[in-house]
Amino acid sequence: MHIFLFLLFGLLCAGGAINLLIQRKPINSALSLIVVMGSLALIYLLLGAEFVAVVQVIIYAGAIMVLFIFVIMLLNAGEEEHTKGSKVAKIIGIPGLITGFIIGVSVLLQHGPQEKRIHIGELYGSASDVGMMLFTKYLLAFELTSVLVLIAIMGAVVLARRSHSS
Amino acid sequence: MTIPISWYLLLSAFLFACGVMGFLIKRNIITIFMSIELMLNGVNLSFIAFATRFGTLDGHIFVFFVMVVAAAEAAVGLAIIISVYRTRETLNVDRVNLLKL
Amino acid sequence: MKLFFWQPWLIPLLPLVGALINGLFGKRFSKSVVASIALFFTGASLLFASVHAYTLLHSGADALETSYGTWIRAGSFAADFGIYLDHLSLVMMLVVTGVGFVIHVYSVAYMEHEGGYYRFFSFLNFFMFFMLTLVLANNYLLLFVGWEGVGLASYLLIGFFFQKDSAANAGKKAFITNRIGDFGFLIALFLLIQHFGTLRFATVFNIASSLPAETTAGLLTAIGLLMLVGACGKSAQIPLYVWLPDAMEGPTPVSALIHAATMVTAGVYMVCRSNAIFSRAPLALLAVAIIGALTSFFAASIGIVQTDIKRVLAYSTVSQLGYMFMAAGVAAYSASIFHLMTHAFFKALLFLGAGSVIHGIGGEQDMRSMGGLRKYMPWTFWTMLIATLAISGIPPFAGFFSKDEILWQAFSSPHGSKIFWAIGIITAFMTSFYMFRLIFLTFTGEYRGAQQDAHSAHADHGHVPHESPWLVLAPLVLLAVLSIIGGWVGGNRFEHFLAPVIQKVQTESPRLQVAESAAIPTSEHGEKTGESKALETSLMSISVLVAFSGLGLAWFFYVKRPELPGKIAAASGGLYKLVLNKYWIDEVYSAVIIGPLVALSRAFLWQIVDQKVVDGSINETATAVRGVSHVVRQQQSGLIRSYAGWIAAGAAVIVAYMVWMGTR
Amino acid sequence: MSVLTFLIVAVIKIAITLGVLLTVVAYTVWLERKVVGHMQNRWGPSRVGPFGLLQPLADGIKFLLKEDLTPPYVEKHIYLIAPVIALVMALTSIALIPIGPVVHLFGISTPIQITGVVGATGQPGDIDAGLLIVLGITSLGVYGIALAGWSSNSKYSLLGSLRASAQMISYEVSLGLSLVGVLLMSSTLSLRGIVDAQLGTWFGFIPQWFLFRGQFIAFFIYLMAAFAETNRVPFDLPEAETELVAGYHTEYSAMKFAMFFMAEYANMVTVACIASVMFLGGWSGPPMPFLPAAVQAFLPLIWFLLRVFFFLFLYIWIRGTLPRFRYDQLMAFGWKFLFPLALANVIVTAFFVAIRA
Repeated sequence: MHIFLFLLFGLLCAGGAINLLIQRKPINSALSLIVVMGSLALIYLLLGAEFVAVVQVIIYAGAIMVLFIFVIMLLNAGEEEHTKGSKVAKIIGIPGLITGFIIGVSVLLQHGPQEKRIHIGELYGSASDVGMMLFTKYLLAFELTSVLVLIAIMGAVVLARRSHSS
Repeated sequence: MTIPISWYLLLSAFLFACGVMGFLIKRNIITIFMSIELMLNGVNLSFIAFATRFGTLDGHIFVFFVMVVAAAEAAVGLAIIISVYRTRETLNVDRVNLLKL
Repeated sequence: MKLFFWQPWLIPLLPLVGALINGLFGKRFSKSVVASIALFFTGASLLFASVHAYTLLHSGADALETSYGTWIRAGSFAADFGIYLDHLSLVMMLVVTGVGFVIHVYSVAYMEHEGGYYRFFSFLNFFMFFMLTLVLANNYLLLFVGWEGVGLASYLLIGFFFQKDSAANAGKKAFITNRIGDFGFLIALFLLIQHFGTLRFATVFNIASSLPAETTAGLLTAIGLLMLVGACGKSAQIPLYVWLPDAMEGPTPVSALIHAATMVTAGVYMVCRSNAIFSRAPLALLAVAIIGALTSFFAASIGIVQTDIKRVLAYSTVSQLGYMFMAAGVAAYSASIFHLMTHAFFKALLFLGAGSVIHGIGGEQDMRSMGGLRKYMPWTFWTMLIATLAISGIPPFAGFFSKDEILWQAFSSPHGSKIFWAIGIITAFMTSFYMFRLIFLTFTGEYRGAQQDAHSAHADHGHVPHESPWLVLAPLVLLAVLSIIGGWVGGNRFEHFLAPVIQKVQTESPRLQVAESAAIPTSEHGEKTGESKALETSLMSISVLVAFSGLGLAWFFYVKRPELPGKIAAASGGLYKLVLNKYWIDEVYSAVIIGPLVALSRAFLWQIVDQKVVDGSINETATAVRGVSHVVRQQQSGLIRSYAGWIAAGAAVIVAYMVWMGTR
Repeated sequence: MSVLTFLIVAVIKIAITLGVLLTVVAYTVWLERKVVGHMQNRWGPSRVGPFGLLQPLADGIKFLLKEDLTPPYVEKHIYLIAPVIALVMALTSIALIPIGPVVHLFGISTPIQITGVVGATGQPGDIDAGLLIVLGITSLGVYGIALAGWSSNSKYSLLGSLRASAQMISYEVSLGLSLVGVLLMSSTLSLRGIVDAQLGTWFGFIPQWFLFRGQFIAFFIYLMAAFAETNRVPFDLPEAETELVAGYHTEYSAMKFAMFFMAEYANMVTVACIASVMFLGGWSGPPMPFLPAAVQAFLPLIWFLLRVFFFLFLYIWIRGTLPRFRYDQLMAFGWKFLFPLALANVIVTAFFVAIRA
């Protein structure tokens, strides 16, 4: 059951990621990303991270991606045009990426953690547990993050505002 | 039937690689931005997987922070994209190479 | 007297403050404010100098040394900011501040109509600062600072009328010639540091006098000779005297202050200050004496035929400086300093008087265009006459005493020789002759400037010679008084006064044995024996006689038979031409040193070293940078995807490296 | 309970819930037309069946039989998938709502809740983060509207969906925050747990609903935000017919339009359910021992439906009463009034909870 669910959502996830790359229209890419995020939420559930899974849906799928789609709609982003652009990305970047990926995967397959087996339904990381940790051990980081978000809000407002002079 | 953690990590690596690839091959600035989110998600998955592997919740906390940062980044980034589009009238990163508005 | 402002460092610092105020803000001040500031700080400096002189004399101490902390510390070597006040620096200090103040007063009126009034006073104060630093320094390094500083001030002031090419060139010439001397001086300082480990006067002299002469003679001789090179540069001795006559391009007060009274005597001061070294290096001492004697003779001979009033005085200065060197060279340091002092009075007076003359007749400097000025400017005439009498060595004026002392010492000193005495007497004769030639040409007879003015463009301005304002005359009168009474302290008393400064050489080092010196029984200080007294008196009468004969000859040539000099000049032909053209020294230098140097510089330094090596390397560097930039610039394409590509590749490299490190 | 029975029970529950829900949706439409009609001094539907009761059926048949138009210039895949997303998300969220306590039928005990199970102790269990999941699913509902507007390739649709997206994102913040007070007081995210926290009465007749325990401001905020979330009057800007024809579903017709229609009303029902659970004590009600046992078993269901009906009536009532907001007023109201108010409510509630604890 577990392997079935993992394969189902994992393949959905991978398919979504690949589709994101293949699609020419940003809106399709965005939808693929939503699929990736949704299936990731379910994979989190498989891993027992209940609260994170829900938050993944609410924040990523429900807020961030809506924002993306909103912007795509606002700017009426049509089909991607093909420009020559950078040779570096093709000549160096893609081989480098593939090399790095292959190295990483081979290392993971050889030395990755194999021993720990998890079982479906073993839920931990409930809201209260995560909350306790967040407000004790990581309190400073949490407060700093709140400052970051505040600055981001102000930044976004300033950036997106039309200047009155023009 | 259970599966080892390294499978999750492989998926995470794959998502991350897809994100990087998207950054390399996509022209639309919004799509590139989405590739970044994809990378972040890949990393999040590895966090959760390791949290499960070690039986601690710290990984979950990190995922929270990543999400918050991603949200902040999305807000600012999309605002930048909007203002770039206003001045340049394009979303193609290859045409936005002056490194200024 | 422990008050803060009684510290001796205020003496040099006060003029610096004045210089800074005038230099930085003077442009906005009116001329009277500028002059007041300059006068105030110079006067204050004079006041402090007097107070400190008084303090020192009444304390009974030989010297007061005050250190104000370390200036430079490098390994075991250390140099202090320190003031060394003994009788020698006291004399110098008083001469510098006194004459300096007087000349400041003079300049107030004299420079009235020149541009850059504030600049002039700022530079002048600046000079005072460095000169006092030089004089009051307690170590050679600080002395060197003052040494270079006065050189700088001199350069600035010679080139004061920098829009005139000749002035700017004269400034450069002075500066560069001085560099040659400084080069020697610096090497002397290096030798001192290397062998003595310090530059502090007291320590150096103690070490020098405590070491056995045999072991150090060579070293001290080398140091002495190198110092002599420096002194030659600064004090315009052969072969480096060429800059001083050209330095007359500067304003006349500058010539009076810097190029007659104070700065050029720095070399003399330095040699006298280093008497502990020179006295143990007879060869160096002999070199000093020979150079001094030669210089005095040559310069005097050139002075005879010069027609420019300031150039005559300039060569006279060179000649008198040679006198001082000769005195120092025969180990008669006190006589040297004595002459330095009196010379400061009458030579400053002569220059100021010449300035007054030039001022009075509207900028003319050629004596052939003067004449008969006595009735137009009587004050100037009388004061200049006093100075001329003083320089000619006619009693009872100041110059007589000092010059006589030098001649006597040249004759009688164990380091002396009759040859020096003979040269001295001939020079004295020539001095008397050309000085009275100057007086007669300038002040007697008929005014010859008018007819020249008649066909010049600005004749209508009516350059009728007129007396200078009282602010110009007052310094003349003051200096005239000093020129009269300045020598009355007498050579012996002066020698006593300076005795603590002059170290006695006890060793019977192998000195240059002059046969006659043994025959003359002298005691180096104290009462002269009756026999030597008689000898001295007879020598004295000879020199007076010589002075008067020079006077008489000048009168004969230029008053009685004014047509005669031209005939003699025509008759002597080549010799006259040689002397008139200053022995072609400038031309010789130009051909022997400057010409090859320029050629070498042009051919090698410029066309190869500068153009090929320096410029080439710079250009090649630029080309290389541009080439590299051209490559690197491609990276900053602004294409985000290129950046991402590099990042991805770099990340792959790092991952590979870490995996490799992990598996190793 | 075996897996097979679990599955059978789940399927039965899903079927019943779906049926009931769709019926409720259909008759809400009827109710709305009727009530608004009476408010506007006319009859409303009255021809089809008694009191027009068969009108929804007729409407349904009409939707099914109409020609299913697909305009040629639309983004076809997205155009087709958008109403599906909208309806699926609207229907899914109802699965987590606990409608009643445990029932015992045919020897099987099961809570009246699709995602609920009876644990080993016999106590009904619930998903721990139930409320969050509901919020997450409803937040996904916005995609249906946004994509519909985008894919229609029409300016009315685009503007409508832009408005809808912005509005829903904005009000979702206030909606979530208004619930935090309740969560603080009940200290659980489980919906069943929240209902359990509201059982009991003061003085025997005042129920201990969170509405009466200081959360009335939160309730007000929730109500406002819920109206905006479901695009109802006075916040129905996305489909303001005078400006945008029909907003995001201008280009939809027949069954695809019906799906949006149903999604909207299903969302209304879901929101009403959540309000009942969060503020009005869910299915709790006064005990009625005089009724037969069979009826008593369904009493909680009735109480719950009464509350939902109350909310639905409130929707209709307000629709018949209030005019539409202007768009900038809507945004200003959401961000400058509701959001700070909700924040203040959270802070004050947290303060009191901390004092009590």
